[in-house]
Amino acid sequence: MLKFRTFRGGIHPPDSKITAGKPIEKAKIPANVIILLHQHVGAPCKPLVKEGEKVKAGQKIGDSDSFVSAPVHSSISGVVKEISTQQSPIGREVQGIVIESDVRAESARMEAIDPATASKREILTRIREAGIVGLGGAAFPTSVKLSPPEGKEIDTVILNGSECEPYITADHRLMLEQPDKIVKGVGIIMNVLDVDKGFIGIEDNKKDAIKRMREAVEREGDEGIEVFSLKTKYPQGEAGSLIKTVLNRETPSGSHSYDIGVLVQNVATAKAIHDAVYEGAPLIERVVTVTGDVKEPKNLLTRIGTPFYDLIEECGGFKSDVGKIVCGGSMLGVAEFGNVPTIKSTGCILVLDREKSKTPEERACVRCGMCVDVCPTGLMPTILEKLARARRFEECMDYHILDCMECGSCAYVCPSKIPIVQLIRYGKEEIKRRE
Amino acid sequence: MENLLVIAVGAIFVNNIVLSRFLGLCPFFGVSKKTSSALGMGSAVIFVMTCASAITWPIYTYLLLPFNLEFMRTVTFIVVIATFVQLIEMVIRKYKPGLYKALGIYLPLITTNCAIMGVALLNAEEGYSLIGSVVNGFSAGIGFTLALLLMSGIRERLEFADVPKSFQDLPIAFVSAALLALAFMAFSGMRL
Amino acid sequence: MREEVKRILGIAIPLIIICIISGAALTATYGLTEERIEAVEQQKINESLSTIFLGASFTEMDDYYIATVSGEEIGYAFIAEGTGYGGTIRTMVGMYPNGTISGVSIISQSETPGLGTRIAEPDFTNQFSGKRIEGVRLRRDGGVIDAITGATISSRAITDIVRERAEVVMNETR
Amino acid sequence: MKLDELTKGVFKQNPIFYLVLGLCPTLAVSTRVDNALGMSLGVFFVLVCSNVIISLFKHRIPPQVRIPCFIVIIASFVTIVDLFMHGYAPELHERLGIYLPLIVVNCIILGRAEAFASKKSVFDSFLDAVGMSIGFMLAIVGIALCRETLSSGKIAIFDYTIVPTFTQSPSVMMTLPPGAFLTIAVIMAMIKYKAIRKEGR
Amino acid sequence: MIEAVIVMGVLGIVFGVGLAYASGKLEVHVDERVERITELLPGGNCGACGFPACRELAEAVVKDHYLINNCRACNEDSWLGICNILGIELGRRKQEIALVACSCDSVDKFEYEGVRTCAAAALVMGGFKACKHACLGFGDCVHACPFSALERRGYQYFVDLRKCIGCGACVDACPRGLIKIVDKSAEVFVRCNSPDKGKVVAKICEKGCIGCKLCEKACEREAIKVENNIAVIDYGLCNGCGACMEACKFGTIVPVFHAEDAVDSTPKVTRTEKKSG
Amino acid sequence: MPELIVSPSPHIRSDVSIEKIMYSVIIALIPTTACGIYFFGVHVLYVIITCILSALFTEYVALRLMGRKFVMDGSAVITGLLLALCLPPGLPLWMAAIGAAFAIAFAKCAFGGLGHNIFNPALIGRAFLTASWPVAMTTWTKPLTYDAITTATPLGLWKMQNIATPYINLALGNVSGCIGETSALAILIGGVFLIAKRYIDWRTPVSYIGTVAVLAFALGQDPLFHILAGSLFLGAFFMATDYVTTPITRNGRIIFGVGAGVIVVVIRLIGGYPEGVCFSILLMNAFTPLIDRHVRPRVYGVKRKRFFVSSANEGD
Ligand SMILES: Cc1cc2nc3c(=O)[nH]c(=O)nc-3n(C[C@H](O)[C@H](O)[C@H](O)COP(=O)(O)O)c2cc1C
Ligand SMILES: Cc1cc2nc3c(=O)[nH]c(=O)nc-3n(C[C@H](O)[C@H](O)[C@H](O)COP(=O)(O)O)c2cc1C
Ligand SMILES: Cc1cc2nc3c(=O)[nH]c(=O)nc-3n(C[C@H](O)[C@H](O)[C@H](O)COP(=O)(O)O)c2cc1C
Ligand SMILES: Cc1cc2nc3c(=O)[nH]c(=O)nc-3n(C[C@H](O)[C@H](O)[C@H](O)CO)c2cc1C
Ligand code: SF4
Ligand code: SF4
Ligand code: SF4
Ligand code: SF4
Ligand code: FES
Repeated sequence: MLKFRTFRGGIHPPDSKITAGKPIEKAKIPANVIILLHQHVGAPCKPLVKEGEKVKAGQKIGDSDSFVSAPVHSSISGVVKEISTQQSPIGREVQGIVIESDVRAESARMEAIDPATASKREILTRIREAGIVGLGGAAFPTSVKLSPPEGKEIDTVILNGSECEPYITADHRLMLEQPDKIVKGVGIIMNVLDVDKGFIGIEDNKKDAIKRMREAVEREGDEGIEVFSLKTKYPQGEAGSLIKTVLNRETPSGSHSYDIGVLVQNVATAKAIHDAVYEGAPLIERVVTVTGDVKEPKNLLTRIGTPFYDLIEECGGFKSDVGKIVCGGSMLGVAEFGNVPTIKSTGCILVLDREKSKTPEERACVRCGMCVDVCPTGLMPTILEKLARARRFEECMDYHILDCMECGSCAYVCPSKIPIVQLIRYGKEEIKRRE
Repeated sequence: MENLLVIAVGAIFVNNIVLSRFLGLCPFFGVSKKTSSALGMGSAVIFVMTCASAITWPIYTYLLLPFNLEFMRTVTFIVVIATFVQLIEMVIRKYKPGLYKALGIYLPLITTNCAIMGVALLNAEEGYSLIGSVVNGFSAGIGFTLALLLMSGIRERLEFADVPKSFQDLPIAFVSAALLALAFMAFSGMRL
Repeated sequence: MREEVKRILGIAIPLIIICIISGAALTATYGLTEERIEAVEQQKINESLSTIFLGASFTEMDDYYIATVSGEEIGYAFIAEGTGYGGTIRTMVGMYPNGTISGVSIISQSETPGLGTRIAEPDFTNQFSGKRIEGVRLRRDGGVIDAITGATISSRAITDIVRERAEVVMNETR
Repeated sequence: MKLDELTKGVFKQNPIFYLVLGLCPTLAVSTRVDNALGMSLGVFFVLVCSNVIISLFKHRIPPQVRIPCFIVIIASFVTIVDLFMHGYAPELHERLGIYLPLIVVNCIILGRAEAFASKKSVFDSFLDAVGMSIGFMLAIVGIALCRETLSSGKIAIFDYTIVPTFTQSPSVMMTLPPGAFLTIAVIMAMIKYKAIRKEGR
Repeated sequence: MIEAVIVMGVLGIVFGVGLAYASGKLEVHVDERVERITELLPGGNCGACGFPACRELAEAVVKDHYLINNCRACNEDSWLGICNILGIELGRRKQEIALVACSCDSVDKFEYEGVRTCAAAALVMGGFKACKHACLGFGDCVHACPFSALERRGYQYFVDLRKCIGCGACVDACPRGLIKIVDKSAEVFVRCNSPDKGKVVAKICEKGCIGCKLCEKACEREAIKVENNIAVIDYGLCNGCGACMEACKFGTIVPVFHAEDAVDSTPKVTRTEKKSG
Repeated sequence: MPELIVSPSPHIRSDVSIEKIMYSVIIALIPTTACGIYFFGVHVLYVIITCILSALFTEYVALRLMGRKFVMDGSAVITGLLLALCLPPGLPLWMAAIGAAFAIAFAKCAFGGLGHNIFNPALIGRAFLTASWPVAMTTWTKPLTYDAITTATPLGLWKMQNIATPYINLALGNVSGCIGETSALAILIGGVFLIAKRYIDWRTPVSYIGTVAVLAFALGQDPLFHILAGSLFLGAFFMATDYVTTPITRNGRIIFGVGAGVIVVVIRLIGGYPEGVCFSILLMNAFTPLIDRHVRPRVYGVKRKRFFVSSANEGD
């Protein structure tokens, strides 16, 4: 019964998950890594090391005093070559620490702690010290997310394993290969929050993962955790849609999911929490799906800070004339123009050839209403697009432009190929700038 | 006793004052750029038309007809309407500034709106009773407002349209009116 | 108080004067044209009357005319009006005392030019002459009048107007 | 200078195409050229007389009763036209119907009274009125010419045929409201097109 | 005759007295100055004064005279006219113009595809120009100008100084903040806006300001200063001698053409050209 | 390092394009067109070709006058074809050509071309022809006779002479009427094809046809006859679903369908014409901007279910 519940709208792009059957491989240690000091939402870190200093893998090299922030760690052992301005994959210029590998695999770990005996404070501190941020894309510091503001009671935790984006399989592989760690991670989250209801939502195009996760939950024997099979539909993985599907609750416009007592975390985040607590391992590596028009698409366990081209090289290089390198999936990803390093939230590197990269010619809107039909938020994208183009921002507000999650469904379906999302984003920026 | 429903439907649709009687065209094109102002103008017209029908009827019936002064109806009607509108404008302006902002600013435009005068003359011509006249005036006002609202909706949408330069603004408004009138031919020949 | 009255009069008097002048001027004009207008109106009626009963003279009754030829009553003429396709149609109808239509002529109408206006053409109106009032219906409604193609509504309107009014006059003159 | 007062109404500030005033009679009676001419003559008479009278008395009329006074003056002239036309041109009078008394609210006339005659000298007002009426006449006759041509299948002014019947089945629509709107739209667009072309050069 | 006159007379009395009475009772004061000021205002409704339309400014001005300073668009005559209406005296008003501070010479760092407006392009990876301050060239400013004073020539954007009234609408439209409002007396202008280090600028742009301070040294009146890696002219001190222009090796400093035929002469930015006076 | 393309997300687009939709509609119209040619003979083919060519030519000229590029996206073909399908079979070719030219020039290009028009161009073309040459537009030929024997349409028979036509003839199309309106079955095939492809929303035809049926039934008429007779099917599946001229929201489309249905029944019962589909859609086209403005989907996380929303900055 619950299985058929879903959210409004949504689309079914071809899922292109060509790497779904490829086990996670450990990537080579790169010659250089660039650890950006600002990989998350919140305050940037200040470097804790100097140029020329030797660092170990896992050593904390950047931190901030701010509450909303997370430290960064060196992901390899080596020497700090320079601290300079770097291009980040999400399009900003930030400070970054370039570390040259010394091939010795010296690593620094923290002590493991037993969640059964440790206090919540301890665990939260550990999560922060391990530099864990949301790995589902938003990169919000997890320790902050796990400390809901005064007066907000969380009653349900939802683990987001939907991975609704085409191409990406990092979470899928993780759920297949390390389900126990994920389930243990959820356990920690639920403990910290004093919650006894947890869901793990997985789209039903990943039947094998659903099975594995169910088995793992059974092994763990936690009554409160339920694996929830979701209808395959983009953007099922978006927190609001997920909550709507699983709990039939809606996050009121302009507020956060904790306002309705729900916490959503990505499965990889849960696994990282497990590693930090049970093994004392800081967040210095993650699974990245390198896919698209590379010779040999792979799921790679990579060190954070590895330059994109190193990873593409490891997958055999470009298959044909490259057009776009996208950090993230085909729907939400950011197209890159240079050789940027991965950051904590980089789950996918998508290479598209020139032909696929061409933006189709834009036509006049024919008012087909397809964008309105698919918008999971219930907006009228075509109107927003036109208003934003005409710089009528006040009316944009009236049409709830700020509620747009930029999922891209509207731009995907538009037969006139109007760059709706870009225009909406422009409208939102302009409104924010004016405020 | 006339069938009031027939009068009403006839005045709103079949003989729509703007689209088939050709009255009140100046404000129809002048005040149809925004739906909000169309609504304001429309309400003002409904109000004035109803009142004008109510006021001109006794003057015609008890003043002009008995003294055989029908030929004076143009003068008397227009004087009555003009002063009435002016008085109303003053009253609203003084006592209901909010209403004035929404409605009153359209009142001066109404004096020169031939729809009002036209309805008064039509009432006299058709020989409606007092109630018939009032219903006719009110419905004609509704018909005017309907046409105005449709037009304003169209023109608001046209703000996004890529209208060729030489058709921008008024020419395209006239084309829209033409097509709207074509659509309103649906009601012609309707037997009520 | 005095001031106020003075102010009011100052404003009102010009309007009053203009009104009075206007009233006077208009009456004068009306006096000038009155006769002519009446003559014109009468002329219209006479014209249509005379097309119906050639050479007859008419006496006006309440709402119809009695046509007489050399003192002998030969029929009745009356105005019948009603709504057609585009507005009011006014017709002058002539009827013999036995209930046969002698002729129909259109005084005014506002039908669609080229379409409904063809009801005013003799081809159509001549059909009425010599028909009994019961038969004054469109053929498709069971009568003997052929409708104008593409103008059924106007055709039907005029037949209905004529018949209904004729029936009333018939009763009155009995 | 004075000439300007006269010509501006004809071209630069044409009441119909530029000021977009007085549309109702324009559209309603422009089905035939002779109707249009009749209407414009009526407008000419009323506009000239009332403009002159109003500018004569402009200083005597207190602002509070300005509009009623203007309107009584205008309405009187309209009634005079109405009565004379009824007596001497009964057919035209019938065809113009309700639009003849409606000259009184014709936006051009009160508009001119308000905007011009109540401020300027008698002579200027006279010129303005003449110019405006000629502009009105040109516009309405032009529109009527288009409509009558297309709806009768020949070009004829009164009974003088200029171009003989070129089609047996002319467009009925041109006599109907849509045809009227469309004619104005096309003429306006052509004027604008010309203006744009000129500017572009 | 009598009836008509009586009827009209009665109507006249009723309405005349009614209106007259009402006009006393119900009088609402309207300020005709508003109308007159509105007529004098430029009527561009450009919004630079902070009011949505010229009329609104006129209404505000009647209440607060000094708001007239807000209108950048009115010329000397109407300015004086408005002061007359208000019965106030204001000194000579400051006149300003807009100039575009970028020679748009930077190379592209990637091929941009998407909405072709500057504001939208600026949001995609910081703009497709290697210089992150460079003009994006889609002409948002051109569309924003209510007076059609901006135009594109080649890849560059120029202000037609005969049309520009310094309203600032374009300043708001440019996502790069490239358009500067300067005093109308300006004779020379630094056509670059990049605060990046000289090394960075030199690599990506041939006409950018590298902050070498040659101009600073050349200026006798100390009117030009390099601050934050970019030369800034103080037009209060500048007399338009052009020494800085001569000194700059990159042609970053350009003359400002006010001449009547400005359309054709503005863009010719050669180092030897100099304006007399 | 290769020079890369950077564009904002999403980086994939669905393969549905304007051309694809338009050509699908043309394909969906093939059964109806074939029926028309079969029933009324080869003159019909000339009418169709004339309309399409005239539409394309007018669009080309108009776009060139406007200084724009002519794109062969198929929309003008649809306009021409649909106009032809709702013309009487015996219409002179020159009238058909003028109708198509008028439709494209005034109902489409004057508004800025594809996507900007308010009224359905094909129906404006028809309404224009009806208003201009009412006689020619109400002269119907008998099916399968292939010469100009004139008769009345089923609705005309019903309205003027109270004669009902058998359902089976109405479904198959063996009756007189416009070229493409007679066979309900052929239209249904095309319509269902478009619904299945998700190119049109089922709500419009269902609410439109449903309203006519319910209202006819409520007023004591034969609902099945009213559904099958006339151009209701053609209008409901192909014209009331035209994207450009109908509401963009689903609720809006239902309102559109219901409104048009009511108008059809009113015109058929008391109006001056036997058929009201064309005018009903045109009238609702006029209401579409208002519907779009006030009928909006409920926004996720916005509590109040505001069916009618008024703009925040109204009233000034
Ligand atoms: C359109 C859209 C699609 C998303 N899809 C996914 C997804 O497939 N998987 C996922 O884990 N998070 C997805 N997210 C992010 C979630 O909304 C949410 O931020 C995340 O699951 C929170 O977990 P984290 O803090 O551990 O990253 C998506 C977000 C958006 C806006
Ligand atoms: C523009 C237009 C004008 C019309 N004018 C008239 C008219 O004046 N009189 C009339 O009877 N029918 C008129 N009709 C036609 C009717 O609406 C209707 O189609 C006709 O009466 C059907 O009758 P039939 O069976 O004779 O064709 C007109 C139609 C149109 C489109
Ligand atoms: C003629 C017709 C009528 C339909 N009626 C309904 C209906 O009443 N309710 C419904 O849920 N689906 C109905 N459907 C199924 C819809 O085509 C579609 O599958 C359904 O609306 C789901 O649409 P969505 O997933 O795009 O929201 C109907 C389909 C057709 C062809
Ligand atoms: C489903 C669908 C229905 C259409 N129906 C019509 C129609 O009824 N009339 C028409 O002129 N064009 C129609 N078109 C074509 C196109 O939308 C039309 O030319 C635009 O209105 C022109 O802007 C249709 C297109 C589609 C996709
Ligand atoms: S990008 Fe925004 S408007 Fe478009 S479908 Fe997603 S939420 Fe709706
Ligand atoms: S999907 Fe594209 S064409 Fe369709 S309504 Fe939305 S913006 Fe317009
Ligand atoms: S160039 Fe800028 S400042 Fe000058 S007039 Fe145009 S918008 Fe205003
Ligand atoms: S708005 Fe700015 S970036 Fe855009 S063209 Fe003008 S100066 Fe260049
Ligand atoms: S003439 Fe202007 S409203 Fe009629």
